[in-house]
Amino acid sequence: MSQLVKDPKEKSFFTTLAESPSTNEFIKGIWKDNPVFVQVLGMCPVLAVTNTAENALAMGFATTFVLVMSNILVSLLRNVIPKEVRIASYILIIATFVTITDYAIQAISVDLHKSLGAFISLIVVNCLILSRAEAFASKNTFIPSVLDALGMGLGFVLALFSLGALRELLGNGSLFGMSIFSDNFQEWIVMILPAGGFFTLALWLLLFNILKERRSHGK
Amino acid sequence: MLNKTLHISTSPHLTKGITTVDIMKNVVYALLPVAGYAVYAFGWDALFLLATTTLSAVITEHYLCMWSGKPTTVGDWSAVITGLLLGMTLPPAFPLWMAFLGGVIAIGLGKYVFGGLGNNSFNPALVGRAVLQAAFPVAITTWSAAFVSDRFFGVSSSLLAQPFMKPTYDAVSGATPLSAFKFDGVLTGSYELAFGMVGGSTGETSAIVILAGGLYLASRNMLNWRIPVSILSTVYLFSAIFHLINPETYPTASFMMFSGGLMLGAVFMATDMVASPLTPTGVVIYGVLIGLLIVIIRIWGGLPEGVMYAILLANAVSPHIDKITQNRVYGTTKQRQTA
Amino acid sequence: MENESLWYIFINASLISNFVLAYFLGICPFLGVSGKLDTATKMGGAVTFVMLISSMCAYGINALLIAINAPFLQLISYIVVIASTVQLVEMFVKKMSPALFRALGIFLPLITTNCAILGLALFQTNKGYGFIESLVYALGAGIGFTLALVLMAGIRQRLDFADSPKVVKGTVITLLIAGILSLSFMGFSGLGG
Amino acid sequence: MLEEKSSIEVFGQVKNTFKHGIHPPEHKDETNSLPIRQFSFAPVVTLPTAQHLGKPSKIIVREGQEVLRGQLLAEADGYMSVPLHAPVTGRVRKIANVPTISGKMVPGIYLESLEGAGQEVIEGEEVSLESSPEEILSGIQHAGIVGLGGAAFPTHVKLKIPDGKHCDTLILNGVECEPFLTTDHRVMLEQSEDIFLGIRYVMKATGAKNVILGIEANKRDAADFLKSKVPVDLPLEVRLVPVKYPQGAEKMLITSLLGVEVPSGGLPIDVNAVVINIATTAEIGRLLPHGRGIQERVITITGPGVKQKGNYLIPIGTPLRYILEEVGVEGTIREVYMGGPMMGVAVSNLDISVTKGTSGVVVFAEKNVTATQPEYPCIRCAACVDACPLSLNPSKLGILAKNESYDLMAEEYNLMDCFECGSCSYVCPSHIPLVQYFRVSKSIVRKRAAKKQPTHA
Repeated sequence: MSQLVKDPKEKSFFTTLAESPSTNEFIKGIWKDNPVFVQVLGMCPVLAVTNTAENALAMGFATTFVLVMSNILVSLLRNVIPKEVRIASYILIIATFVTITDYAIQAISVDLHKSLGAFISLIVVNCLILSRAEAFASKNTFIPSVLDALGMGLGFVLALFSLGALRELLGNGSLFGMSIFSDNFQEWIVMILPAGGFFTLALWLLLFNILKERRSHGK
Repeated sequence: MLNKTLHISTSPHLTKGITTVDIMKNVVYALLPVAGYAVYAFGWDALFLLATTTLSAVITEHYLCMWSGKPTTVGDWSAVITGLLLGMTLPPAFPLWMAFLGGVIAIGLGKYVFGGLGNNSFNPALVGRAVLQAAFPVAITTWSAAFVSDRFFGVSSSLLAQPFMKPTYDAVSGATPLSAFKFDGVLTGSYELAFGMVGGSTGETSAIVILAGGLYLASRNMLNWRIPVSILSTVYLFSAIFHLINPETYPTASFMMFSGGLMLGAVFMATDMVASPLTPTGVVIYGVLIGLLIVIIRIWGGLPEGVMYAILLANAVSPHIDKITQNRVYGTTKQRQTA
Repeated sequence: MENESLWYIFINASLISNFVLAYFLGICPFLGVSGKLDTATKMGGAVTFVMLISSMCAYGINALLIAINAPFLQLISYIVVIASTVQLVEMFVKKMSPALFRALGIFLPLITTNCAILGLALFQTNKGYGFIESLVYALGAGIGFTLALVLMAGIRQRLDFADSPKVVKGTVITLLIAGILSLSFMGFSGLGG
Repeated sequence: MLEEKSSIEVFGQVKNTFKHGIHPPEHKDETNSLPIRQFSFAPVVTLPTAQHLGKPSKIIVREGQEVLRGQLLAEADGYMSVPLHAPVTGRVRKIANVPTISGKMVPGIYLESLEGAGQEVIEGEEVSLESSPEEILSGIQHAGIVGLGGAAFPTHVKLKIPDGKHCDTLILNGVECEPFLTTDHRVMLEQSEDIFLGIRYVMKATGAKNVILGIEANKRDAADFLKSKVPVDLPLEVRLVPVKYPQGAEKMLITSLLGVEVPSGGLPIDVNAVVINIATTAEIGRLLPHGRGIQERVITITGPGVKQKGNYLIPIGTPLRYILEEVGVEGTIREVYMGGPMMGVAVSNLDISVTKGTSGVVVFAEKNVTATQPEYPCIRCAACVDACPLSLNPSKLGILAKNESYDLMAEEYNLMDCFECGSCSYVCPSHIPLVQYFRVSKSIVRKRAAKKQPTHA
């Protein structure tokens, strides 16, 4: 992964942005430490709700919301929470925000809530959120924690969207519910089935691996 | 002439003389009559379909080898088998572009990612077929009738559907004996089944031709006869028992034996050496497992046919079967149980 | 859904709607500990065990929450209960059977963040299962999880010695195999109905 | 055709066989009817001091010394060693390193035969049947006798019953399951008196009460002949066993004749049996009454590359080049094996001489050898699993060997039980050199074990 930064061309693109450390906190989650494609975290929602682009985005933003909020709270309370019960407290904080999100989504769109089902509640056990709380927010101040959460969340959204879009496009011939191809397009039903989730994620990871391979060869 | 440098090899200096390529070629020979009968029954449709899947499998194998910088393994003939078998599991009027895709998936997903010949955990043709089944459930269950009079005067329109487009079907389409039984309660006669006078996948229609191919391979020791024998006897036994208990609900044993993909699956698919267990006890357990799963899925499942799923599931179990059925090593007292 | 037979609940949880292969629950341990058969079996056992216990707890809590009319506390109390159950089970097993603890020890803490456990509690509540039904559902889910894990372990152990391409090694091939297994499990659809 | 024949035999005698095994073409018809003939003396014989398993013998002659046929050239160096006797009457030309089949040069003697010398064998001190078991064993050692079947294990060590064990059954190995070889067959037909006498010596030495001679069913004539000749007071039972490779392996023969298995890692004596090769028995009967040392042995010179195939009585130390010049070869020779084609070793150099363990020389000419087949991946056809006489899993072992998991092979897949019979490689359609893998793996495992445990001796 580090080759990406060392690569001279990439560097020129990143240099200006990466001047300040806080920009880096934000950027790393999107590409270098992408929670899904690089860290392979939070797989359940990645696979379960990415059968359409809309679900994927909704799930992504819901997760990002919980991620940002819990990071904020954890970074603010990091000196208050006793070390022994910190994990339990993090889980409580996360569970609270997930419950809020759950009710909020129900209020915004019942259909969406239905199609995401129990997976909204399952954000609680998304290892991404707990790992950011423990690994970053508990050791950093407010601003970097927010940036880190936003970056990771955005990276998560991007990953979910790239899966959801591909699966919906092939599996249903549409994007956000709008038909893209001609009426006669033959849907690949497998893509919106569970197996399609496994295959699509594998495909994206494979692409990442091939890219990595190419770059390390090119060096 | 005693001064020439001698050739050094390690013992044993004799080999039986049968090569892996010989085995693969002979499987192809055994499949050719099945393919021929399919063309006879379904006309040009079957010919184009089988040619497409075979070509697609071979091309995929070749390009994947090139892509990973290895010498091409097309020469071992295993891709031809995969292609032919895949074609035989598809309906005769299956759109060619889907069939081509199936060949790519069979070799790419079913074989290449596992490390090529000798490493595939599942039967590659069935992996291809399973993906196609899940992707295009309508196309793969739209059957055309066998021995249609104009089968040698052109091809079905669905066959030539444009890539990525839905096929349009000619008026005539036949149900398979299994789906006719499952959904309409109609029982097809044994004679029609044995000689493939029925609708169904391209290669599965005539049990006799398939059995002949199996016998040929078994006689040349290129096919483990224990597998088809244990599958078929399990299916026979259980369906006979159920038929005895309640002849109204459950079909006769011979109907179960000769309908659907059972013969093709038992003789040519389940016997894929790479994906089946090694030990003599292991293959029997494997066969019985497949037979049981077929009966369970056909009788109680939501699908009319379960051969493909049964074999794929048994493939997944076969490493474990191997593990618990290791031969007792000479001079040791207990069965070796490897962790 | 009162007319679901126990048999159907079991088949559905273990095979048709397998937690791993159809609901993607417990993917992290599925990817993580499916490399060796030995650990896979133990992990499966531990998960099944915890599922049974937390299913009982969840049933009780749900009844309580409905009684005091505070369903919004559902998620929070579930996660707290599961986390503490795992802790209790860990301590209990350590006391009662050191051998079992040695076998399951390192897996128990991991289970806290296993979404299959929370998923099970949520699903059984959503489906409105009674006590016995919940237990059968938990047993089926646990066995289904173990089955998926064990099948994957067998295949992956064979792959250790295979010449699979470098770019697919690791997570990619595991996901691909999971996909194929998921397709194979589709054969069970409609069973037990 | 051959397979059919043997399967009928198997059918008639279902019980007296071992599991699995293979049926390679026998190629014995070319030589099994040819009587043993004395081979001429080579002008120079080369005698390595390491012709047996164990410590090489110690040379006691000096360069230029004249020796008589049968005279001691080198004496045993310890218990796991046997002496070496002069195979011809002649003069020690040189004491120097000589080439051996393993490719190593070992200390040895170049012995020039004297033309016109009488070549009578000198006699030593008789070891009578009345001697004690220890005296017989020592007589066997002094005669320089080793297992003539191929392993060249010192016979007196093999016949020594360890303390706390006892021998019920003496098994004579007249199986000769290697294709092409017919020496034991001819010995059984021509040296029955030596064999019977040898049996008496060995019975005395081991204390065995029963003697079973196992003969493969393709040598029925030898079995019938010996049956008709057995002296009334000799408790010898001659039994036919099915034609199947590797029937001649000690463990397999015990299972076929006694119906028991030698425990993994154990020896025949663990099932109260001792196995000895039939030609070795004949040699004991021939040499001990005269106190002589071994100076020649019966060797089958055969293979499609040989003109005058046959069973010859050849002085130990005769160079292969001399032998092949005498019998004549067809065209250009390409491969020469010492021993049979299944377990024998390919020869790189015709200056190597035949030793006490050489049971046959098989020659293939250029035109008889098909091009080496490329290796394919293992397709798990299970042919090897069905062939392995020890019920090992060669397929799995081969995959593990390729991945260098040697410890796993030894601990969980019984690698060390493999005795390299070659059945798995013979049947493998993918031409995976399984036996070669196992040979290498075994030596690595042995080295690792030796490193772990500092030597006790």
